[in-house]
Amino acid sequence: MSDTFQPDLDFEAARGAVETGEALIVDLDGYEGPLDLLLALARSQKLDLLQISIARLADQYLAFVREARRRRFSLAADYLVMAAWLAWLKSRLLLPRPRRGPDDAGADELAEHLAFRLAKLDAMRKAAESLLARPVLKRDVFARGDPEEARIVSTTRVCGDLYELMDAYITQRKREARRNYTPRPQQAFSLEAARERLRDLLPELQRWTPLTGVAPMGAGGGPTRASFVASTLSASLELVREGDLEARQLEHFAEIYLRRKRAA
Amino acid sequence: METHEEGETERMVEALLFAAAEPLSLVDLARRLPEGADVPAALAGLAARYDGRGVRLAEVAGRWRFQTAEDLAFLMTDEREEPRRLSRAAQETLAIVAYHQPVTRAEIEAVRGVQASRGTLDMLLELGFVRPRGRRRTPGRPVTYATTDTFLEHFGLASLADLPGAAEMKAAGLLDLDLPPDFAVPDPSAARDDDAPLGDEAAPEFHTDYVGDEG
Amino acid sequence: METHEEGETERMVEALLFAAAEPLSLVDLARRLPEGADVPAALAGLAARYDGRGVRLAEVAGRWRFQTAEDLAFLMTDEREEPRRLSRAAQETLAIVAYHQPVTRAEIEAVRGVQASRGTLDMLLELGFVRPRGRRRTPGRPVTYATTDTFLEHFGLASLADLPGAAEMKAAGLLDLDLPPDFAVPDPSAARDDDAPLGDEAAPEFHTDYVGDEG
Repeated sequence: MSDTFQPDLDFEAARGAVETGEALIVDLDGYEGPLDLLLALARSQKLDLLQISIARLADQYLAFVREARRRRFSLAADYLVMAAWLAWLKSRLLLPRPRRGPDDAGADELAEHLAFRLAKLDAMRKAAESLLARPVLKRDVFARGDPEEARIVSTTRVCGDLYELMDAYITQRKREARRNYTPRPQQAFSLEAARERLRDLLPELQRWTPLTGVAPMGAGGGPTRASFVASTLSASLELVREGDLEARQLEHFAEIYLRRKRAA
Repeated sequence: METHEEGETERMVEALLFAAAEPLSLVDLARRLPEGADVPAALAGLAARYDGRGVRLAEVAGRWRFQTAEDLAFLMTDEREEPRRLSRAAQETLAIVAYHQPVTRAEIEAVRGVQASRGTLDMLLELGFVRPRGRRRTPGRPVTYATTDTFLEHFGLASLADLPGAAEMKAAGLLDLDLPPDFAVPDPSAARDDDAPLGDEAAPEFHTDYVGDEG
Repeated sequence: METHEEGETERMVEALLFAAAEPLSLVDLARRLPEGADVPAALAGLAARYDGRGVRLAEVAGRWRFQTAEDLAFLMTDEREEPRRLSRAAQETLAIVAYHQPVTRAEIEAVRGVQASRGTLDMLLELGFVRPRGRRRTPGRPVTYATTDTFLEHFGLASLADLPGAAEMKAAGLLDLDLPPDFAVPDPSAARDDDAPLGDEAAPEFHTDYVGDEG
């Protein structure tokens, strides 16, 4: 539809509306967008929104926009887009009806749609009013102020709350994003040290001894226990290869046992 | 004449509802009562008994509670909580969600004709009146929103069918979300979903003799 | 025969006592009622009206309140099945499982920045929101967790694809601008399924790293 937009506003029409004595209060702060403004104008024209004259509504709107411009109010782009569209629509409404192509929506139809859309917004506005006019809990009606100690509560309520779930999730992700990592350099138990230590321990490994018992426990600042175990394992495998040690494991994930290889 | 059992069931329901901290469903009540108790009959009896009293029986969100009579609201100064004021945008958004649910953000914006400002929907979510409900099975799979039981309880509605004026609006076609395909009012907020027509595109029938809801 | 005024005063006293957070004295009631109201008469009327009902009017230390009839006290001891509200920790853990599934305990802890207490995940498992799903094909073969159908039902979701994503979080005002630009919320419905099924311990695939992740 964009090719049908007229770049210039139809100010003649606007002037006409002003001359017909439409009272205009130009206060854009009060309106939430062009549709809201149109609704206010339409309401001043007729109570039944489906009966309003769209051509006249277009005049009123254009006059409003023109007045706003004259007073150098800055108008948001969507007000101007609406103005251009209404000017175009009005010109189409006034023209003798051209032969319509199959894809060409008639101007009358568009005008009806606009009226319908205004009626829809109006309906929602009234719905909001009638909702707020209902007896509201803790404003108009009040539940028991002092329920029994042994709480009688509903058990059929769904307490899962997606919003809370989203909130819980995002709170953590934010925390995670803000967390400052100061990774401490990993201290590893070097293979050399492990070998040396294991060689020193060899005389004591007369019986099958669990690897976890052979590896240093690790405490305080030094290498982690995992590092001690891993390096001790690697060192023990090297000693096995060199023929000084035997290793055995009964099944996967089971404890590994080490024993000094007996002289042949 | 009611039987002894009926009278006893009514007393028990009365006691439970007085003691409850929140509205109770039929299932909640039945679970606490002797087997075979006719809970609906007891509720009907209580509703009649409390009719016109200072306290009355109300159905909200499919559950039952006693509440003070509306005409005595003026007495309740100590209990009244100043409700968080809803902005006009929030009120309208709430109404649109209530009457059109499930509804997407884009659809809310289409009815209001403006982009939803940040803070409008979140406030309703935070107040617990509105919840994300699912996703529309359309391109982009936008999230849909619906109202909660808290909403119904707050506004004293037994169910969504009791929304004021809903039947009339529906009959007038005012609750249809499907805009006709040739509907071309420029809509800045429509940029984001310009090629995702929702649902069926049958053009609504327009009658110029609609009875306006004010006339 | 009571007069209209007497009837009205009785209604007001009924409403006030019902909504009050604590028992009210004659003075309390008189202060909140229209001037000249006969409070003692209204209390006497109410006491008679509630005589034999499931609730009765009781005087406690010179103050008045409604309370459950003595013979129905047994109804009030029923405390089973309180809706369990999830603790914040459980809520957070559940959220991570939901968005990052399948996820290991270590990965949950990495996001939360704290050690997941054993109890939190156990509680979610017990509530049926979370289930063990498989084993990650990494050293140590840690168990991965995922959400259940119960979770979906409880939160009113048709499928995992209906979990609100980053766009909806943003719309709900939950995402700030100060998050890193590469911030993303995973789509659990698109998660790759390359975990080993649970209970295939018989087929060892690892020979080099069976020392496990002690420490």
